[in-house]
Amino acid sequence: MITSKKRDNTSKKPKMGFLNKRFLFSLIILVLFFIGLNIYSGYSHKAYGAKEKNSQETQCEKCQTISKITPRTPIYFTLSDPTKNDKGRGGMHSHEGDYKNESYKAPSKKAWLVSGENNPVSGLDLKTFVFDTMQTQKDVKLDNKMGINTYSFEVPKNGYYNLFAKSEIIDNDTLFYRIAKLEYLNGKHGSKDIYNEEIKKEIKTDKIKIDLVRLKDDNENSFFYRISMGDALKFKATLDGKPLQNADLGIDLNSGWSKNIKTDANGTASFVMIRDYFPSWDKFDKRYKQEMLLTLTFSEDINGTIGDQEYKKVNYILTYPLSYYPNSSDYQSYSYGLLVGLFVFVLSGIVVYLYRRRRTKPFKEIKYEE
Amino acid sequence: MNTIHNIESPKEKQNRHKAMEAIKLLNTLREDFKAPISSMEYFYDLFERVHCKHESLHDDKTKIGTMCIQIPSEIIYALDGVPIRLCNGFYTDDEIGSDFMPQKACPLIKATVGHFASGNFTDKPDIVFSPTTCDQKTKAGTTIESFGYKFIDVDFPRTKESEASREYWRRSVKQFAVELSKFQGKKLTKNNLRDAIKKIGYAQLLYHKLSEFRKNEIVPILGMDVFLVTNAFFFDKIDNWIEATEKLISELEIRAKEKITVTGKASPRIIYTGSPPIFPNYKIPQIIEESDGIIVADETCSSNRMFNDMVAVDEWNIYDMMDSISDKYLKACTCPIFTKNEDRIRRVVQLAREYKADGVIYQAFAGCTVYEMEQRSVLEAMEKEGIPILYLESDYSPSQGGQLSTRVEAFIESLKTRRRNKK
Amino acid sequence: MKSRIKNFINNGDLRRVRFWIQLITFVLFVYGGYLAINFGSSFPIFTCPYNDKTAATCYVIALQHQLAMPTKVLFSAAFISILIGLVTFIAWFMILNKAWCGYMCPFGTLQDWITALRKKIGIRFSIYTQKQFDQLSKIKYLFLIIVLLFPLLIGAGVLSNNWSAAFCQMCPARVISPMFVGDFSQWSIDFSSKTNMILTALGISFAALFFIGAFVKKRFFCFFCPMSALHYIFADTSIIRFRKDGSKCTRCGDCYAVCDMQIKDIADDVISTNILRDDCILCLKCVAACPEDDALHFDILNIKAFSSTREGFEKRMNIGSYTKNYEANK
Amino acid sequence: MKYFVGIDIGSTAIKISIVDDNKNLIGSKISASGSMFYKYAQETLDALISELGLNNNDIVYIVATGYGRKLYKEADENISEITANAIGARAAASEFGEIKTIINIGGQDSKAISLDNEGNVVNFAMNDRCAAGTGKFLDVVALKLEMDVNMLGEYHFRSKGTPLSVSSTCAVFAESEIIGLLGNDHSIEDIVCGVHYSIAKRIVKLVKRVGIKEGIYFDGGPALNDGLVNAIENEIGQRIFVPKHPQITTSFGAAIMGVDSYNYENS
Repeated sequence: MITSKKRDNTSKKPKMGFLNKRFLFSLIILVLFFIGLNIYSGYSHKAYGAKEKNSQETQCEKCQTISKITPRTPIYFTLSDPTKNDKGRGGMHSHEGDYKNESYKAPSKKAWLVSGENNPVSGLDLKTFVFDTMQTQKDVKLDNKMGINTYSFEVPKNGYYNLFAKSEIIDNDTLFYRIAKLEYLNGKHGSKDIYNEEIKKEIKTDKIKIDLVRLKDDNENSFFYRISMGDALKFKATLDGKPLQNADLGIDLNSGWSKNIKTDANGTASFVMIRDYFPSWDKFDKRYKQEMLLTLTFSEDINGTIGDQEYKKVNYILTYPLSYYPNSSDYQSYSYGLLVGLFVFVLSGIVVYLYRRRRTKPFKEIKYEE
Repeated sequence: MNTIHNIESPKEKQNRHKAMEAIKLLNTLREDFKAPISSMEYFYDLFERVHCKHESLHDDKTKIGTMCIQIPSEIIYALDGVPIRLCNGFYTDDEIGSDFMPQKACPLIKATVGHFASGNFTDKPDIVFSPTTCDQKTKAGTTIESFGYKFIDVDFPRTKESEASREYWRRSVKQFAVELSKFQGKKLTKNNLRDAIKKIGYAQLLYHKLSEFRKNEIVPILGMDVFLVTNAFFFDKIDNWIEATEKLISELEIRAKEKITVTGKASPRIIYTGSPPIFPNYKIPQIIEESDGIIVADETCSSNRMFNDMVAVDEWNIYDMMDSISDKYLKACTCPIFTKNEDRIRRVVQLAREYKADGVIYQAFAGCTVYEMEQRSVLEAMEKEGIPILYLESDYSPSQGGQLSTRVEAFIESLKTRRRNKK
Repeated sequence: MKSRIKNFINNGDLRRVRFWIQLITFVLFVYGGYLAINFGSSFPIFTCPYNDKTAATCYVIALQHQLAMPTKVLFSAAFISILIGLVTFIAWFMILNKAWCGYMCPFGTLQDWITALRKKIGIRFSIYTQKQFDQLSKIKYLFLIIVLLFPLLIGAGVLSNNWSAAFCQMCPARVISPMFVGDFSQWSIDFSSKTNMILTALGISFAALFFIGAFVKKRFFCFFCPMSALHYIFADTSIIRFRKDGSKCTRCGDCYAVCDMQIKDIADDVISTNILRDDCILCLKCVAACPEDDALHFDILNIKAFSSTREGFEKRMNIGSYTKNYEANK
Repeated sequence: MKYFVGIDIGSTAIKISIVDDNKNLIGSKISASGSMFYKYAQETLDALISELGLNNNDIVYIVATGYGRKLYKEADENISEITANAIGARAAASEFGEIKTIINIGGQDSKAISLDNEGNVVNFAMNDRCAAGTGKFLDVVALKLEMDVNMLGEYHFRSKGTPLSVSSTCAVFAESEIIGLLGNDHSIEDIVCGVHYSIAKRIVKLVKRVGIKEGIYFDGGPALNDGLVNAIENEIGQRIFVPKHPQITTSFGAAIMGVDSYNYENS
């Protein structure tokens, strides 16, 4: 409609326009490339089968060390495969699990039973059961790979899962009532399931006589809760559902620190996590995961029989493994933050103020590049 | 010997001459056209009072003379002054002025200079601001200053598109405001500037309401009457002007309802553009409307360009208001003094489309080089749009009526036949 | 009847309508979490999840997490979920085009409120010169590159995990949004690694700079926001169009005067009909300030939803109401 | 006593004046010229002679001037009305001052004469092609306004509003324009005033062609109309001398010329 034929109108093409078109075009190409690659990798997988790890079974070296463990030594669950030796490196939340299982059934969690220095234990007759987020009992799938038992349980929903393994052995008329307990919190970062009081309820079960429950306080409000150094932890020991007074609770941290405390009148015991991670500041890894083990031991003189054997004394041992991380306040500094913020705030405020104050500049000179 | 009668002084003679020019046009407006509008009487009477009876309107306020509409009148009203636009349409002053100006100079500027030379003002400007727009008007500044007037130049850029000219004009408007407030001894505050913007905005609103009526088939008001109304805005008290225009609009509403028309049955609708028709030099508009054409819209700086674009302000603080005002005066202006002026062509084409015009009449004063130079590009554009256009060159002398009217009549008849063939 | 509705909308007081929309959307998005409102994680505005009561998750953080997967995972089945995220983002975006920034983004609303505060105090706003404008307007694409490229580098193992959500660590919204729910914890520098330290320090200084900038310059941050760059890439997919009829435009520059983002093309470009530029936040103040009928119009599916009218202009500039006090004080 | 006769045979009127030998005016007579102006001229002369109680042989020298000067055979000599007018004006306005510019509005023409210090005609401009700015124009206006021509002066000074200028310069169109003005009930006084000023403007333009010099003399029939005189004075901006009998200046000049030539012949 513009009549001047001679030259194009002054306002040039919108300057970001060319970028917009080319960027969109390249994005589409990228998407097609990915889909194509995806289909191709899917096809190659079906045609040639999943790439097997080197075919012959490698005998797991650590298995030989299964020693006959004495009924006294505490056994406990761990979520990392003891045969692999990568020390608890697991990321904040591992991705492999969620996307690996091709059959798309509910995701499940695997645990191993170990004792002492992370040595796998097998060959014990155990009764294992797991309570899901609604505290209903589910069964535990036991399978054996290279001689190592693995206990896996399904974790369909976010929430707390409590895995128990109970073994009762009578040795020279003392019943060793050993329980390995594991509380697993299934949660994905940023997921939006509702976290309410229901989840925090203590477990009421008659399956096990002795139990040690971690009491959850109110600042635990998301499925992504992690115990960190410096937190005050509170536990409640119960025997046959009733609070267990002055049972002694042993706390051993991998890093070597240990402590024993007694449960008080209504069976609760609490202690403050110590800080035991002091790398130089630039090697600090805020996701450094460490393990700790709580062992609740209590003995009482009750006699009873199991099967045909008699016992006069019961010796309860309950193990409860936990993992903990460095406390965020170790690597986050509020003061520095505010300091930097204030500094920038004041500095830019002054700069803007001066710039606006001296705006009566004469004509801006045009610079020539000599 | 006959009885002794006193002889008129040169001033009185000039006044009488101007009065005779003025009354002649006012009478033709009052008497020679169909259905005269009663509320136009205020404007006829105003012009008669000022130009024939030489009454002064603004004795209480300082009178700020402006040589062109590009001086922001919002700032003048804010500083409690009264803008008097000094463009002049009198042949009498043109003759006086031609002694000071080159023979081929633009008659409007000769008239203005003549007016200053005679110093015979009903409202004598206490100070004159002149934006550096037309060449001749800018150069005339020194001549006018030599007559002993306080004359201040306001720098006005000539390239509209460049960012530098936007900054340059904003800075010179602020400079103008500083000088004016120094002269007036008053401070430019947020409130008085805002009220001034709203007052001028309201006047513009009335103009737009007025021109709405000229869009419909039955045109209730003459083009010349609208020129008179807008010319009155040059010097009249703004409140009186607003009140009179409101009455005019309400009367036009009645006339529109009752389908009273000032035109003939099929009088062609004309867009008038080119050099500004200033009272009383309505020579060509008069010829057009006397030969059964009707001016439905115009693109001239004495009328449409002065009212068309309104100031929009985001935050009502002084800086934002000043920037919006200066942007509006620079960016919206379609004056031919700019290096590139496609805006004017787009405006004329848009007016032709909006007012359903049949043809365009492009009038340039002899000696007004910028309008004469743009004639070629406008004609070319109109041909492309298929809108018939007539180019006329004229000046203030009353004598060449015959030759012009025959050309205009021929053009208007050609429009009528085009319209008939199209039907 | 249709024209009466059109007139009612076109002549409406845009400033008040926009204020209420912004207020409602601000409350909805920042405090939606309390009512367990969740609009998913591909939201086209800065509803920052660091404020855990937010009703939606800003797509920038979701995108960075999704792209941060190991490359082989990324190229495998995982890509489908990234595509789903992108398609949801585009689906959201299509509804309002860039009006998300102008009306819905809580971070934008915050800046408008800071501007309103400045206006009440009576301090003048600052503007960029055209040269500064041209240079600064490229920064948002720089940020967009950070958003897209850095996660891929993490996935490829080039960068360590500390770089995860690199832009979010730098983003002022991360530091400021939680403040609305009383959580000032983000005002801290994460010394766990050099990268995190620098990124979070940058984040805090951007936040401080944000307050100064937003106080003097209208919509200061939106000029550098990668989300607006991301929007602009998909702007053509939207059902919303922002068009200008060059023939009606007199280039009076009113729209440029009121534009918060100082876009010159809105006033000077009389050729292209699609007048949406990358900085535009579609706040429609220009349409409200345009005196020419139908020169600028905001189209939904090619229907003129809101277009400039002279009558509307006069009402909004309350020149029309001048008659009221004119009658009163005559 | 010797008497000398100056006879000015104009297009509309015949003017005769008789002068004694020391050039002062004894008597004058005006009559319509009509088509047989030769016959009327003689009759008027005889009538004037009888009126003054003279007899024919006292008339020793007759000088004829005006359009019909060549056709009036009895004249001893004939001179152009320009020189006659110059001489007549200089003589008539001798006590007023030195006349250097003469404006003469005749019945159908208007002249402007410029003299040097000795009274010789230096420059001369005439408009005889068009009736505008002539006595005829005033007659037409008076006819349209249904009033007597010499009432115009009186109306001129009674005009209170702005004079309504008559734009068309041609008398025929002026007629229709005045009808238009009357139709819109404008006051007659304003119209008359307007007419005077349009004539004055034309005359001033004519005089400017010969150059306006000090001492302006205005004669011819319309000079009786002091409204017109005032209009011209305003336009020129100087006092104008109008003789008591403005119509007979040329014949008076011719008569004086007669005295000089008679003395010259007999000396």
